[in-house]
Amino acid sequence: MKTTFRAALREAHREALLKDPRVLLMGEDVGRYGGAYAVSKGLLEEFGPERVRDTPLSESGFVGAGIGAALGGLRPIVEVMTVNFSLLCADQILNNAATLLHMSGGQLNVPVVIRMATGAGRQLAAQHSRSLENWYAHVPGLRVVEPATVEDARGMLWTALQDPDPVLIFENALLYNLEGELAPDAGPVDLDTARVRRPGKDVTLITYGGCLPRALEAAGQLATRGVEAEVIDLRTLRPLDEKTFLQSVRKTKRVVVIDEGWRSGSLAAEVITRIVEGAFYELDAPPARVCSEEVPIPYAREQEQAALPQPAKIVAAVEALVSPHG
Amino acid sequence: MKTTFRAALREAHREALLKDPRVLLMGEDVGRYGGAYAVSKGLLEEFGPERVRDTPLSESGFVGAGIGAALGGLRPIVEVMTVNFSLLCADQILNNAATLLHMSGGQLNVPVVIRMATGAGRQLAAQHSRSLENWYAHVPGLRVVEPATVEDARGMLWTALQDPDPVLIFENALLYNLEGELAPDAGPVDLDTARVRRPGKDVTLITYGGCLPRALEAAGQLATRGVEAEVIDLRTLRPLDEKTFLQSVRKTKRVVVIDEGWRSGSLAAEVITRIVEGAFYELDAPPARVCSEEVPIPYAREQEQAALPQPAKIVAAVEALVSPHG
Amino acid sequence: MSAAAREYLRQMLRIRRFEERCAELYSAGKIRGFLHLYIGEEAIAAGTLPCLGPGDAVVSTYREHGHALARGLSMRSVMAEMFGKVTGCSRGRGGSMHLFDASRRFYGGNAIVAGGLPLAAGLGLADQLLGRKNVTACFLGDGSVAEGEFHETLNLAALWKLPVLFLCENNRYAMGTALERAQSETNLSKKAAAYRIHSEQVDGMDVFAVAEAVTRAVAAVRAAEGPWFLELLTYRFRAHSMFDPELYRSKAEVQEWLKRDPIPALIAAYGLDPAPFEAEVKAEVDDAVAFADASALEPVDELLWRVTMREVPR
Amino acid sequence: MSAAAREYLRQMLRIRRFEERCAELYSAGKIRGFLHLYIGEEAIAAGTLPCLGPGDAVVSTYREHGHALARGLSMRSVMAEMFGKVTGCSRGRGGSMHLFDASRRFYGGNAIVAGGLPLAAGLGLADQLLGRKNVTACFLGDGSVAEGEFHETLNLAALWKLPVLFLCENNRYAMGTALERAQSETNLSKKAAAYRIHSEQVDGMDVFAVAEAVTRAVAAVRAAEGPWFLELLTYRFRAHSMFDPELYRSKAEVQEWLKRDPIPALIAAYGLDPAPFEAEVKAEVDDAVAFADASALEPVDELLWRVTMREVPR
Ligand SMILES: Cc1ncc(C[n+]2csc(CCOP(=O)(O)OP(=O)(O)O)c2C)c(N)n1
Ligand SMILES: Cc1ncc(C[n+]2csc(CCOP(=O)(O)OP(=O)(O)O)c2C)c(N)n1
Ligand SMILES: [Mg+2]
Ligand SMILES: [Mg+2]
Repeated sequence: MKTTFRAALREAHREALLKDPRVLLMGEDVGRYGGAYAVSKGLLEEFGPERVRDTPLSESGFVGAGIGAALGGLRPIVEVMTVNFSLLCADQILNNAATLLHMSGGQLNVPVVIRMATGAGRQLAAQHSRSLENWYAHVPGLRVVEPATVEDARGMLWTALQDPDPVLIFENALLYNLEGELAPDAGPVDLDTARVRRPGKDVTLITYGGCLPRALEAAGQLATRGVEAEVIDLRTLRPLDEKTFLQSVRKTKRVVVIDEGWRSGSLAAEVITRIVEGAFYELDAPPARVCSEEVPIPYAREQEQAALPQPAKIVAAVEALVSPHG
Repeated sequence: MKTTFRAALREAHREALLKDPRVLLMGEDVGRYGGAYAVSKGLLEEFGPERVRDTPLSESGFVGAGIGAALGGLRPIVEVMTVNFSLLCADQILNNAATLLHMSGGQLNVPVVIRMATGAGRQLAAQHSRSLENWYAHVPGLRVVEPATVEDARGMLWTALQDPDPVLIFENALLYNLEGELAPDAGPVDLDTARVRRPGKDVTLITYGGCLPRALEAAGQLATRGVEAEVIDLRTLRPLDEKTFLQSVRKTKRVVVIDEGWRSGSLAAEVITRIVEGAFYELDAPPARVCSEEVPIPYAREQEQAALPQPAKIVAAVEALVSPHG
Repeated sequence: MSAAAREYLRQMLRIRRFEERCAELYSAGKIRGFLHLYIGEEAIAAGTLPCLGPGDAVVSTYREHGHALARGLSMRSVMAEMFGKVTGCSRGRGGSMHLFDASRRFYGGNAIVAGGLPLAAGLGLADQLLGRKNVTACFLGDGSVAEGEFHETLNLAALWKLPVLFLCENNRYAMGTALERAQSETNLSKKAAAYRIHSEQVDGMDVFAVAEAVTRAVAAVRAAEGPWFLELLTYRFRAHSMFDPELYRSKAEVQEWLKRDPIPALIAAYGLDPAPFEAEVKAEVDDAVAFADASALEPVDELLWRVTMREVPR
Repeated sequence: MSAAAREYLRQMLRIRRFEERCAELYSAGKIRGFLHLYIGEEAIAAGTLPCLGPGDAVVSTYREHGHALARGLSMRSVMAEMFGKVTGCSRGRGGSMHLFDASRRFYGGNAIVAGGLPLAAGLGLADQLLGRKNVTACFLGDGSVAEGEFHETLNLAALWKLPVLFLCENNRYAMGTALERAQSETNLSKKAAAYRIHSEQVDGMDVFAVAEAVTRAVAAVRAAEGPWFLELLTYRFRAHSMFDPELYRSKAEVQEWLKRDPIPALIAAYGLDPAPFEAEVKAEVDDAVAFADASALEPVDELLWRVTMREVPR
């Protein structure tokens, strides 16, 4: 069955609201407006305003309330419209959601799911184009996941809701219109493992979220030049499934990490560090990365595209690796 | 002349307030209380409540006001009591301070200095023990510095105030009581370069802030075992002075990065990635890191100490590197 | 009075026709990103900005075309900005939501709801401490009133008696969220009063009422009486942005408000003939579009220019 | 009445003597980190907590020893927590600022000023949606009123009619910042009223006045009338924390307030003999210290236990 990433997400929400009476969806404009990205369209009508709950523009207030509601026995899905606005509730996510369990000596777990759109590419300019997954992936106590396929869009939410700990789900806004096949019985997916999205033997491309299609496109181009790239989708950004990517790198001996975050301090840096910690002597070339340029993402299309990781840059990075160094 | 890190900071504030009438210091309890860490003690009495300005507990409000005041022609020093509370003003720092210059097409620069205490080690528990330098060091548009010596505590502020861009100064709270020699004519220092704090030839230890004393202690212990460690103090966390540390690593061929941030996604990961990008073929062993354990820092002393980088861990990491692998 | 009326009409028409053209250009793919139209709310910009002097500062939101034009940014530079051209008022880096003009003390163009408010307090603080008798006019939407940054800024401004004039454009919706579903107290002027800020409700569909209230407010703020807060009651006739299917309000409600459109109301009240203004405005819009179209893009190799003032060795 | 008075006296003395011992133990190096004493404010905890039932929830601040003890956490577990022992109510991980007890719905212990408020709204929301007639009592300081999280939470609570009772302990200072230098409106109950929340000022030095007001408030909140806000006027007799040289207030001011110490006041008003209580409390404190001293530390190899519930392979 063909569907879209958005529809798969919506279906996941429906399933959750149907199956578990403790689930509610809350956030800015998730109800009457239908969701800023139309993910929750129709859910208010189906489940009513108590369970599909519009909030005022109060990111700390309603994210903190979601955390409190989780403490109180609900299973809230809190939508923060975009990662950009999550800066306004970073305190609640770190100081409460991520911290309460350990700090209370193991008494208070926080089964909240916080979703947010992320990424650039739609000419929304600097304040609406951030990718701060690495910030949250740095924080002990959180699980951070990012679907890049229709199947994961469909399956990650339910698994996240079963998690006794806070789970952040990032959704790259460029993917909402992505089309893909979905098995009619598609259901929950695990949140523990990375996945090989294209097998290959010459170089490993490691990525996640909105960069997966670009990595796959680069892999396609590379194939025509005789380079077989293995493409890995991290899926879970914290904790990282280093086993899967180390295994690939041990085979290919070369790796490029693709990450929409700004280069310095990117998640790519962590992945590369894990690789040198785990497979240094097996590498034939230094790990490379293709990240966003270190600039507030500009509005003008050409500038924006120049700032972001692109297939051409990925191909160039791979070619620099596979040609002998010197 | 012997002085403390705290007194050096205070003297730097005095100098700034004396020399430039556009400078003001604002923040929670910087005035009548004398500063949460007593850095600004006496300044209210000397400079009056307009220029040494207590603020309400409104981190977004007064940090944003500092940014606006910088736009309006002042040179504000904004003290956010600790990095932990900076989560409440992350929006202002990223979306305004770091972004306005580029997004306005180069029209609006923001010469604000934002200071905050950072780090653990005083049994203040999870919510008061964070080290989030890496978060801010990730952000284009910001300069991020961290003094680790009395000389830098004295000299960084004035240089930061001359910077036309926003500068974040992190102060590891364990260092406030550090004693050191200060030249009577000590003045501004550059914010561009890392410094070799101890020369050596066998291994490079790269660190900053509160971990510098621990790295130096480890280097001392290593020396008794015949290992000469070169210790580098990054000083500026954004932009990184990779020239200095690459030069050292090219010489020693081995490196351990010590960073109080949690391991995954640490600043250490960025430094290691720069090293493999720049000096991969010159390394004799995989770069290593000693970071904080991935846990909200606990209150109990033994647990807290176990969570943090310690000289013993640094020594162990170096010994694992210098003994032949395999 | 009728000279003033004519000038208000001209300004409102400039904004209206400019934005109508923007909507077309959006559909044509010339303008991208988010585009928030001010249509219906023009009386506020037209009535407010002329009350400010050149030394005064303006802080705005992402729905700021009207504020920018009425502040004196050229239509060319604003249109070029939306086309993403280097001749745009932000070099094409900001787009519709981020119009800036340092020379006119127009500080943008902030797309974080309430994110500009603390800046306004700081601009006011700088004027206060530097002894400049300027006013900072800070626009905000009804939705922003729920944000913590609203609260922190209003308290600061009142506590420090900052010369800031808060102009709350209450168009009754924040995206799809009606005021009464966002605020426990829907009289927003009362909220400001809780900070001991002088506050009033004003008919934002009546350009003379706006001008009258703002004139008094600016005088009081300039006289160092501390901040003022005006709640300007208005309505947006169009969707929130170009993506909004408007599921959250009825056509009838919109029709009711359309009857209060400030432009025909002004024409009728003063018996004005809009034709010459329409012609003048059309020419200006045409010219702005032609200018924007003909302008160059910022060279891609300038992408990293002015991320910081100090050039960083890479 | 005098049975109640005796019980209040006992509770206030427990808190007072416990904290006095804590201060000694801090100087002795047995307790570390930040230690914020509640001395002077005991009438609030003693008057409030008995009004709550076991199903009700409590959200507190870092100045929460009194709340914890009055909520029924054992003195042993609280003292052991401050000693950093595994027998502490948070396993020694939280210390003075982070006391938790899930079995008593005591949700801590939050050291971010105003950081607990949104949690209280959420706990109330859970009770409301799950049809449980519980009340969430949320303590906050006067300083927290300036934070954005205060504003966002009060609006949410009022808008959604959440069963939350806000208990603002107005001790006139936030660290060294006097209320009038932090708030443009120093009558904090008025601020709550601006959200259409029923609010009152209460003499926080009079344990009976506290109990009376809280009883009414809890009944109203439980009856689903929506949130209430009580501003409890009080004073802290000691420094903000153990590091505070108290430069910001005069000895005379402190002396004035000491005259209103709730403990002697209660003793005088009801002609009580504190001696038996003192003896009982001293024994309890001694026992708690002995217990804490004798307790084990959490084993260091449990450092990473329960960072998450799911054990993560490392
Ligand atoms: C902090 C933040 N949260 C959410 C958004 C998304 N958003 C953009 S505009 C808007 C509505 C704002 O409403 P209002 O303040 O009334 O202004 P109006 O659009 O009506 O002019 C929202 C929710 C945002 N930009 N920033
Ligand atoms: C967000 C935040 N900012 C600053 C601090 C530092 N701080 C700790 S307690 C305190 C004063 C709080 O005063 P108040 O709310 O009146 O409570 P009180 O201490 O008087 O009980 C401050 C500023 C903090 N913990 N959290
Ligand atoms: Mg609105
Ligand atoms: Mg107080």
